[in-house]
Amino acid sequence: MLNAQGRETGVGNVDAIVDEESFTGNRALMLEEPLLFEIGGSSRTGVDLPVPPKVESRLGGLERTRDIGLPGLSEPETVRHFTRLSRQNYAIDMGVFPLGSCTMKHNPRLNEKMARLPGFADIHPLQPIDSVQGALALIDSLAHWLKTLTGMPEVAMSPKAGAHGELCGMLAIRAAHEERGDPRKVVLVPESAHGTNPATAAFCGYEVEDIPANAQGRVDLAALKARLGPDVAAVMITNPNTCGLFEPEMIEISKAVHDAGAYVYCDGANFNAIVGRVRPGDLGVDAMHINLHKTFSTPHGGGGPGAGPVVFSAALAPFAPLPFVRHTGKHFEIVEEEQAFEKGDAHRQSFGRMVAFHGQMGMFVRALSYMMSHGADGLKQVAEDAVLNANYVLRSLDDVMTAPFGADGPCMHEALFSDEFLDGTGISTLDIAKALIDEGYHPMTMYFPLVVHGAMLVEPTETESKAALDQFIGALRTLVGRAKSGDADFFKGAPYHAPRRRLDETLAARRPVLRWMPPAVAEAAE
Amino acid sequence: MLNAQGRETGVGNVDAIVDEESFTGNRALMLEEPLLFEIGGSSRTGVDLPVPPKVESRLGGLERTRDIGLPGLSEPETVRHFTRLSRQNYAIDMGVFPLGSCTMKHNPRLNEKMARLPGFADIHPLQPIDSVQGALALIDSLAHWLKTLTGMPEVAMSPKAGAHGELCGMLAIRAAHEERGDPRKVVLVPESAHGTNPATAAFCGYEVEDIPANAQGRVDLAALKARLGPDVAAVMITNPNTCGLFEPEMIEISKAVHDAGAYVYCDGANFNAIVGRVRPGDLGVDAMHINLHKTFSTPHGGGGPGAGPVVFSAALAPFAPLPFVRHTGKHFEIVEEEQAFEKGDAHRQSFGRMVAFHGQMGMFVRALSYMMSHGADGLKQVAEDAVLNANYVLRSLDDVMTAPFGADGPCMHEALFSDEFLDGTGISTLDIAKALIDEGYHPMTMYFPLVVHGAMLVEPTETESKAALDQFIGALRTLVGRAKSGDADFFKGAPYHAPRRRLDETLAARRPVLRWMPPAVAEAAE
Amino acid sequence: MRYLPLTDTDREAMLGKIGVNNADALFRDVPAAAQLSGPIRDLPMHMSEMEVERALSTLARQNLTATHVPFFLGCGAYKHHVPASVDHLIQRGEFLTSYTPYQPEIAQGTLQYLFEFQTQVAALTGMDVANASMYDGSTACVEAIFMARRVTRRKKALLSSGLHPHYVSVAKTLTHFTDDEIVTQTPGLTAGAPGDDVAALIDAIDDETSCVVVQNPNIFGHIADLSALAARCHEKGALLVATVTEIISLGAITSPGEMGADIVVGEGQSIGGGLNFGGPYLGLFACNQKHVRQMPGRLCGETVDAEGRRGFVLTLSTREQHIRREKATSNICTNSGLISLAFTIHMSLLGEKGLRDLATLNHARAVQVAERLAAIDGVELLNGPFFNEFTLRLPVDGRAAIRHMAERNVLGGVGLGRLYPDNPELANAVVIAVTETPTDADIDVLVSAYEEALSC
Amino acid sequence: MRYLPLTDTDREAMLGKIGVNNADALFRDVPAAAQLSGPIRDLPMHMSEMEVERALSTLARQNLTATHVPFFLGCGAYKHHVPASVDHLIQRGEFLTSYTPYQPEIAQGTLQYLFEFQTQVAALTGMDVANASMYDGSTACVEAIFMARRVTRRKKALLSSGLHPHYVSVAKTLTHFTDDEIVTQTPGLTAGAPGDDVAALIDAIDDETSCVVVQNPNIFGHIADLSALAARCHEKGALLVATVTEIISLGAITSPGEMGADIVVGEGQSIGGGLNFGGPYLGLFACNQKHVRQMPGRLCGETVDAEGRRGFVLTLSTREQHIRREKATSNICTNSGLISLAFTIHMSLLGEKGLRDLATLNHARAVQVAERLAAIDGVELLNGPFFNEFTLRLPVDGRAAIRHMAERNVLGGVGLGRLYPDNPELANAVVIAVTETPTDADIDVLVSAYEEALSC
Ligand SMILES: Cc1ncc(COP(=O)(O)O)c(C=O)c1O
Ligand SMILES: Cc1ncc(COP(=O)(O)O)c(C=O)c1O
Repeated sequence: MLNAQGRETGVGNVDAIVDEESFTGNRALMLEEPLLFEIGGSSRTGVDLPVPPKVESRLGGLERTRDIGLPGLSEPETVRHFTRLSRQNYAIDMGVFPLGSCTMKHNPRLNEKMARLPGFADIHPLQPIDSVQGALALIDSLAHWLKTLTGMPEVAMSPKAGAHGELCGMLAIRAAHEERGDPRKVVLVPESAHGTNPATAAFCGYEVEDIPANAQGRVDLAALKARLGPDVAAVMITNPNTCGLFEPEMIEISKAVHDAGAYVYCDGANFNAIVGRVRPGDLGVDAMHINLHKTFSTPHGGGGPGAGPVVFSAALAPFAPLPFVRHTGKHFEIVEEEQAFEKGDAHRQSFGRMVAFHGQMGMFVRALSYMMSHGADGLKQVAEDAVLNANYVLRSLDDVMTAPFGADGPCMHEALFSDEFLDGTGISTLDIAKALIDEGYHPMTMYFPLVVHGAMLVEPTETESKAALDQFIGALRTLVGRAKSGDADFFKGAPYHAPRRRLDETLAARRPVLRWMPPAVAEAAE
Repeated sequence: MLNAQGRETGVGNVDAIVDEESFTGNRALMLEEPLLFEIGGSSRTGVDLPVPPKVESRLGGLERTRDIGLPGLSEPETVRHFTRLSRQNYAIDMGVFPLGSCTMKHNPRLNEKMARLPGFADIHPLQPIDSVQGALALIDSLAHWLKTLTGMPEVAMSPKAGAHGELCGMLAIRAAHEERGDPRKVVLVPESAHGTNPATAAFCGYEVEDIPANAQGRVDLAALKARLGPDVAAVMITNPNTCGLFEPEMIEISKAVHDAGAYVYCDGANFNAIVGRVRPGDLGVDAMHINLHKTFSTPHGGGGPGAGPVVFSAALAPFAPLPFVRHTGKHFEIVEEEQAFEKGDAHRQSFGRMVAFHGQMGMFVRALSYMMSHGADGLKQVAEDAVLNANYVLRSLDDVMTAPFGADGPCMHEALFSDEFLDGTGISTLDIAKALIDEGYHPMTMYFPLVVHGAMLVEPTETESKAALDQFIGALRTLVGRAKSGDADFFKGAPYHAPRRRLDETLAARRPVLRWMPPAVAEAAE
Repeated sequence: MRYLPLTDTDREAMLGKIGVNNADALFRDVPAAAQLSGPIRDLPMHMSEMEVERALSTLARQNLTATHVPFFLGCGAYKHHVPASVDHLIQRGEFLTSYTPYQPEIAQGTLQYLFEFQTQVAALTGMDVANASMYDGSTACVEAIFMARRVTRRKKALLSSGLHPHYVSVAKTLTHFTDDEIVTQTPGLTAGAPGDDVAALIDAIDDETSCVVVQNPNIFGHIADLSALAARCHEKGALLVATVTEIISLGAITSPGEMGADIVVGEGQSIGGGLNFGGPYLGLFACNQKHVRQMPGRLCGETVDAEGRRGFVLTLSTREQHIRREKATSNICTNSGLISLAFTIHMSLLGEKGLRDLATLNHARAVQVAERLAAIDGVELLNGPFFNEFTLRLPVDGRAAIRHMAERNVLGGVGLGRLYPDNPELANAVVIAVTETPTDADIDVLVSAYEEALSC
Repeated sequence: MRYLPLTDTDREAMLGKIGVNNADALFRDVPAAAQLSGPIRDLPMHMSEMEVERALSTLARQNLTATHVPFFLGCGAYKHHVPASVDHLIQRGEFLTSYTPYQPEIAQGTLQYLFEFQTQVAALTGMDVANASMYDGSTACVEAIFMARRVTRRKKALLSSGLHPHYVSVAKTLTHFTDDEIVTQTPGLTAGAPGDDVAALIDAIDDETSCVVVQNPNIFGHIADLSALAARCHEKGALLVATVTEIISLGAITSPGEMGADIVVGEGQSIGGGLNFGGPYLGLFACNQKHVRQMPGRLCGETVDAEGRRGFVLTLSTREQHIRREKATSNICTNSGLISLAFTIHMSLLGEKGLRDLATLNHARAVQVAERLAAIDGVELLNGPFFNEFTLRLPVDGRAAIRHMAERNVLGGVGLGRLYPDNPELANAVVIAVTETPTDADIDVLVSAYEEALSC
C-alpha cells in the first residue's frame, strides 16, 4: 500500500536475510569507530582561543621545537567519536551488572549534579581556609557519617581508593608497632583475599602469609590462633568475605589477634552487605577502608576515580595520616603539616601525608549526597535488600549450578558458584560469561575468589528489581541447561552479537602494542 | 593458553555461528525494552517527598476518587528504561544525518550549558520587569542579530516553531490588507513548498493556489506575473527552495508581487545556505520565519521544541504581534497588551498575541550562544561550507544517481536526486533509504519535495567532515551499484540490523492503537 | 572555528571535485545586488567558548532567580522540583540530537516514549487518547476550538472568564481572520468563586455553540465541578473543552474526563519542565476515541515489524500538513518533543503514588500559606475551593506590592494588573501559587514581606 | 526510598523462595553482640532529593568560588577552561556507570579511549609508553621511585628541592617503613632560578643512586634544562624521573623525554579536569619501552578478535595485584578512569594546534602579569625562565597578604608559608599562576589588590 507521498507503508520482504558485511562495517546502530588519530589532523582543533598579548618569551631557550604528533578534531567530530565509542560499552544504566566484589549499584544523578556545584567543583585546595569553610564542613560531616556507621572513633579521609586505603591502614599499624619499638614482620592474609591485600602488605615491607580457611569458606580460627605470635603484625580480613559470607567468629578472631599484640585490618569492600545494620567497630576491627565508589555509589567511571577513607580504632587513631579537618570552636581548619601540632595534639604520631592535597572531594560530595538521601533507615534497607537479592539469586540457581557453600545457610550480598556443574561438558566459567554477554548482561566476576574452582561471583546489589533478577535468572538457567545438553561449540564461539567476538589476550601480551604510531613509524618499527 | 587465574586467554571457537534468538531477546548491547507500564507498579515511585503539614482540605468535594492508572518506577529502573530506549535511536551525535530540509547540524554542548544557567532557566515569565533585565537584554540582543543577518527592520520573537512563524507572517500580511480595507483571499504557493505553507495559509482563512515551476525547478516568473492580481494577498516562497536551489529571479519576483499589491512571504527554513552571505531583506522579502532549531542549531530534540522568530519589512513591521521587548532608554520593558501603547506606538496596529508569555527563551539562549560563537565571519563560513558539502555530495554521486537539476549548475545546501536511476530495478527510494540504515546512516529525506519523482534530498550541513562525507558517498555508491545489479530481494528486506525490521504502517493506520491499556482492559476492548 | 571540520585543504580538494575555483562560484545564482562582500557589519567576529560563557553568564546574573529567593508565582507557569535524572536523560545525544521519528526502525526510542507519553496524558486527563504534544497550553487551547468547529461544524466558542487571559488573547488573534466567533466576558472576583461562570455559561450555550472552553483550576486558582456544564454541552451538541494549566492538580482533583469533557488541553510544564521565562513549554491535547481523526498534531501508534515484533510508528498522518497540506487539521510540524520526554520521565518517576503525594503536599502547603496571609489585616482571600494557587484582594495596588517585594528579593506572586491592565476591579488582586518548593523559612519571609508591603 | 526498587510484596515473595521468614534470618551469621536493633542513632532519616540539594547547595555557597572572583592559584592544581562537551561526554552512562574493562567484548569504548589516552600521554611527555593512569601526580611520583628501585636494584632516591613539597612528603611517608633512602634538601630562593638544584644533584649522584626526581616547571614555576642531569644519571646507571604538575606547559616547552628522562610522571588535572578542591585528579605515568614490565598500573593494548578485527584489551596484567598479589609492581586497582577520559576528550579537542596555542596564551598572560606585579614597590620577581607560574618575594608575610586579599574576594596566589611552614626563608614568598582564564579586568583587580595589601 502506498501513502500520499507515493511510498510503500508495508513491511517489505520478510524472509530476506543478509550475510555479508556492510560497506562501512556498521550494523545499523552498532557503529565501528577508528582511533581519533586516524580521523584527526594536526592543523585541526575543536577549540577557539583569544589571541595572546605580544610579549617577550621567558621560556629560557626551552621552547618546544619538535612536533608533539597529536592530531586534533573539531567539536562535532569529537562528540561523535566519543559517543560512538561509548555505545560499545556495557554499563549499569543499561542492565544488570552483577560483578561480584564490585558493588555495581545505581549511581543517582543527583550526586553528579551536587558534585558539579561551583562551590565544590571550582575551589582550589590551597585557597585560604576561611574561603573554603563549606568544603571543610562537608568533609567533616561525611567523616561523622563514616565514623557513626562503622562505630569507630577516627577516620582518615585522604586515601584515593580502596587499595590506597589499605595502604593507609597498614601504615598506621606499622607506625603503631614501631612506636612500641616492636616492629613485626608478618601479615596474615587469607587466600580468598583480594589481590590488593597481599600487594599492600608487601608494599609496606611486610612478609605475607596465608591464613587457612575452613570447609565453610571462613577463617579457620584454631589454625589462626596457632599461627599468631610475636612476629605477626596484623591480620587482614575481608568481612563479609570474598565468598560473600560473614565471618561468624569475627569477634573471637579480633580478640585472638589483639591478645597476640597484633591488629585487625578489615577490607571494607563488602561493607554494602552490612551498612546500617552492623558496625565493624563492634567486631573488634582496628582499621577498615571504605570504597565510597562501592557502598556509597560514587560511580566507578570505567575504572575510577574512587575514594577509600579509612576508619580507625582508638588504638590506631593517633597514627592516622595528614591532612585532617578539625573544628576549632570558631571555624574549621585543616591540619596539613607535622609542624602544625607541636601543641600536644592527638595526632602527634601521625605517620604523615600519603597524597597531595586533601583527598577525593568530588567523591565526598557524591557519597554524602547518597548518604543523606538514604538516611540511617534507607542505608539499613540497602544492606537488607542487597543481601535479600543475593540470596534470591542463590536459591533460584543452586539447583542447577554448584553453590559450594550453599548448604551452610544464607549468603551475604554475593552468591558464589563453582564450575563443578560444568564438569565433563567441556564448557568453562569463561564460556558461560561470554554467553551471558549475548543475552544482554555483564557477566558476574569470574575466577575470583581463587579458593573456589572456576568461581562465578554474583553480586546483584540492592538496586536491582525482582523482575530484573527473574529475567537474569531465567537467562542463566537457560544457558546452564544448554551447557549440560553439551552444546560446547555454541559456548566456545560466544559472544556473537557484541561489538567484538572474543579478543586475543595471548597475542596482546606476547607482542604488546600499547600506543598508536603514525603508519610510517609503525611500519618502520615492524 | 590459561592465565594465572586459570582462564583461557585465546579467541575460542572462531567459526561458530548463532542463529536462534536469545532468551531475553537481547543481542549483546542491542537491548529490548518493554513499556514502562509493563515494568512499573502503582505503589512504586522514584521520588521521596517531605510529609505534608496537616491541614483541612479545601478541594471543595472535587477530590480525585478514581485511580489514575499510572505505574511508577524507582529511579534506577527509570534511568535504565530511558537509557535503553535512547539506544534504539539514531542521532547526529552518532553519525551523518543528511535529512534534507531539516538542517541536522552539530548541536554544541556549550549552548545546552548556557540554557541551563539558573538566571535563564529558573525565572518566571511574569516576574516584575526589573527582576528580569538580563533576560530581556538577551532577547533584545538576539533580535539585533536576526535583524542584522536578514537586513530586515523588525522581528517578532514569540513564534514557537517554523510553522508558527509562518502563521505569524501570514497574520501580519492579512492584517496589513485588512488595514488597507482590501482583504484579499488568495495565497500562491509552489507545489514544491513544505506542507506547512499551504496549511498555514488555509489556517488564516486564505485559499491556496499553486505557482507553476519552470524546468530548472525554480518559480516560473512569467506564469507568476500572469497570475498575480487584485485577489492575491501574498506569495509564499521558499528560498533557497526545497529542491536546494536559489531563486535567481527573486528580486524580480518580489517586485512583481509588490507591484500587484501583494506581499512576499519567504519560508526561511533553508536560511543555513545563505546566512551571513545574503540578506533576505535585499531580495524584497516582507516576512520570513527563521527556524532557530535549524540554522542556529538549537537541538531538534526528536521533534522539538523549536523557535520560529519572524523578521518583517518596514511595510509589515507595524502589524507585528505582541509581546515585544523594547528599551526605554533607562531599562528594558516588554509590551504585552494593546493597552500598553496608547501613546502613539509604532506597534499600534499589532495583530495581537499568538502565544502565552514571551516565546522560546530556552531556544533563544542556545541560538545566541551559537551566533556569538561563530560571529559574523563564522556564520558566513557556515553557509559556504554547507553549500560546499552539498555540491561535493552532488558531484560525487551524479554519475550513478539521477540529479534532475544537476546539469543547471551548483546547488545550495542540499543535493536533490530522483529515483529515475532505479527505473526497472524494482527498487524504490524507500528501499535505498532502508538499506542505508544498515550501513549506519540516517537516510536522506524521501519523497519530498513532491515535484521530483521518488525524491532523495541530501543535506549534509557544514558540520560534516570530508572524511565522513567520503564514507557516506562510498556507502551510497555501493548500494546504487548493488541496486543496478538487480538485487531487489536484499533491498526489500532491509534494514536487517536495526532494532526493528520494517514496521507495518498500514496496520498502524487501519487499526490505531494509540495508548497502552492494562492487559485486562485491552482484552475486553478486543 | 571549533564547529567547522573542513580544513582549507579539504575545501580545495572538494572545490576541485566540483570543478569550480572558489566558494563564490557556488553562489552564482544569487543576484549580484544581493551578494555581500565581507562578513556582515555591526556584528562581532567569532569568540572562544570561554568568552561566550562569560558574556552570557553576566546576563544571567542580572535576573532574580527563583531558586535563590522565596518564590510564589503561578498563573500558568509553576516551579516544581524536577529530579536530576530527568535532565540527565533528556541530554542523551540519542534523544537530544535526533529528529522527528520519520525512520521508525532507528527511532524506536523516541517512538516508544511518545507512546508512553500519550498514555500518561490520556490517563491523567481521563480521556481515551492524547497526541504527541503541541507548542504549549495556549496554542493547544485554540487548536481545540478549531477542532470543535470541525467536529460540530459550528463556529461559536464560549470562553469562560476564568480562562487564562493570554489563552483568551491567542484564541481571539487566531480566529480574528477566520469566521469563527469567540464569546468572552471579563472576569468578576465573586468572593468564594472568583472567575466561576459555570452557571452563566450553561445559560449561554445555544445551537450555534461549537464548544465551551473552561479552565480548571482557573486563572484565580478556583476549582469547579464541570459535570453540569458538560451535560448541558452535550444536550446542545456542543463540546466541552477543559483547560488545565497546573497539571499536578490532577493528582488531587477529579479529572476533566471524569466530569465529561470532550477535549482536554493543558500546559504540561509542571511535570519535567522548568520555568524558562515562559518557554519552551509543553502543550497537552487529549480527546475521546471517536474524535481522533479530527485531532491536530502527531500521533504515535503501535504496530508490528516484518518479524512480528511489537514496534511503534507515527500514524494517522493523513491529518497532517506534510501529507494533507491545506486540508490538514493543523499546520503544526515541530512540536515539543524533548519536553514531552522530560514529562514522561518525571511522570514515570512519580508514578501514581508520587503524583498523588506531590499534589497532596502542594495543596497542604498552599492552604497553610493562604490561611497565614488571609490573617493579615486588610487582606481578603477570595477563594473557596482551590488547589495550590489562590487569589487575594489587597488594600493596595497588587502590582506595586509585588514590585516592592521583588526589590527586596521576594517573588511574592502575580499582580493581576499585569494580566488585566484594563480591568480596575482586578488591580488590587494578586495570585499566589505555593508548590512543594518553598521552605518554611521562605513562607515566613513571604508573610512578613506582605505585612511590610501593606504597611507602607 | 527512590533508589530501592523492591516493594514489600517483592520482599515477601523472595523471602518465601529463600525459605526464611524475615530479613533478620539472612543475617544470622552476625554475632548477636554486633546486631543493631533499629536504624543507627545520631544520623538523620532519609531525605527528599529537594532537601538534600538544598542542604548541599548551602554548604557550596560558603566557599569562595574560582569562577566568581579573580583567581591566580597554582602549585600543582590549575584552573583552565574545559569545553562543555567534555563534561557532557563523560556523563554518558556507558562511561560513567561502567566498571574496569574486564570483559573486553563489551568494553571497547573504555578500552579504545584508554589506548588513545596512553598514546596522548606518551606523545606529550616524549616517552614510548604510558599507563592507564594513577591516582594523582604525587602517588605517580612515589610509584616512579619504587619502579626505579626495581629497575636499578638500588635504594637511594635524590629528590630535587624544586619538587612539590606534598610530593616530597608522600615519598617520605611511603618509603619510611621500606629500606629505601630518600635524600632531599630544603629549597633556596636563588634569584633567577628558585629551587633549581640541577648542579647540586649532578654532584650528588653516586653508585647507590636509583633515581633523581626533579619537577619541571618546578614548584616555584622555574623551568630548567634537564639534559645534563639525564646524561649524568645514565653515566651512573641511575634513572631520571621528571615530574610535570602543569601538563599544559608541554605545549610550549621541550618534553622531559626529549631531555633524556627515563620516567615521566605528572598531574594531568590541567587537561579536562577541574580544581575539585584537590581531587579527583589524574596521575600520569610514562616510561620507555624497555622498562614497560616494571611499570605500575593498568595497560591497554591492541589485539584482534576471533574474526580478525582490531580490538583492545587490558594487558601485561602479570604485573598487577589481581594476578601477581604480593609480587605485583603496585597495589593500585581502581585508578582515575573517568578523569583520563576527560583528559582524552579535552586533548582531542585541543589537538597539537590547540595545545600549542593554549600554552602560548598562558605564557604570554603570565609574563604580562609578572611584569606588572614586579613593577610594584618592594615586590621582587624571583624567576628567570618560567611558563605560566612564578614566584614573588614580598616585603610582608605572603600568607597574610593572600588572606588579606581573599577577604576582599581576590584569590591572589599561594603563600609559600602554607607549603613550607617551617621555612622562614620562604615566608614572604608567593607563587602566582596565570592561565587563559583571568580577564584583563581580573588582572587589574589583582594588581591593585597587591598594591593595597602591601600598603597596609
Ligand atoms: C575485596 C576488595 N578489596 C579491595 C579492592 C580494591 O579497591 P579499589 O579498587 O578501590 O582500590 C576491591 C576492589 O575491586 C575489592 O573488591
Ligand atoms: C521547508 C520547511 N518549511 C517549514 C518547516 C516547518 O518548520 P517547523 O517544523 O519548525 O514548524 C520545515 C521543517 O520541517 C521545513 O523544512
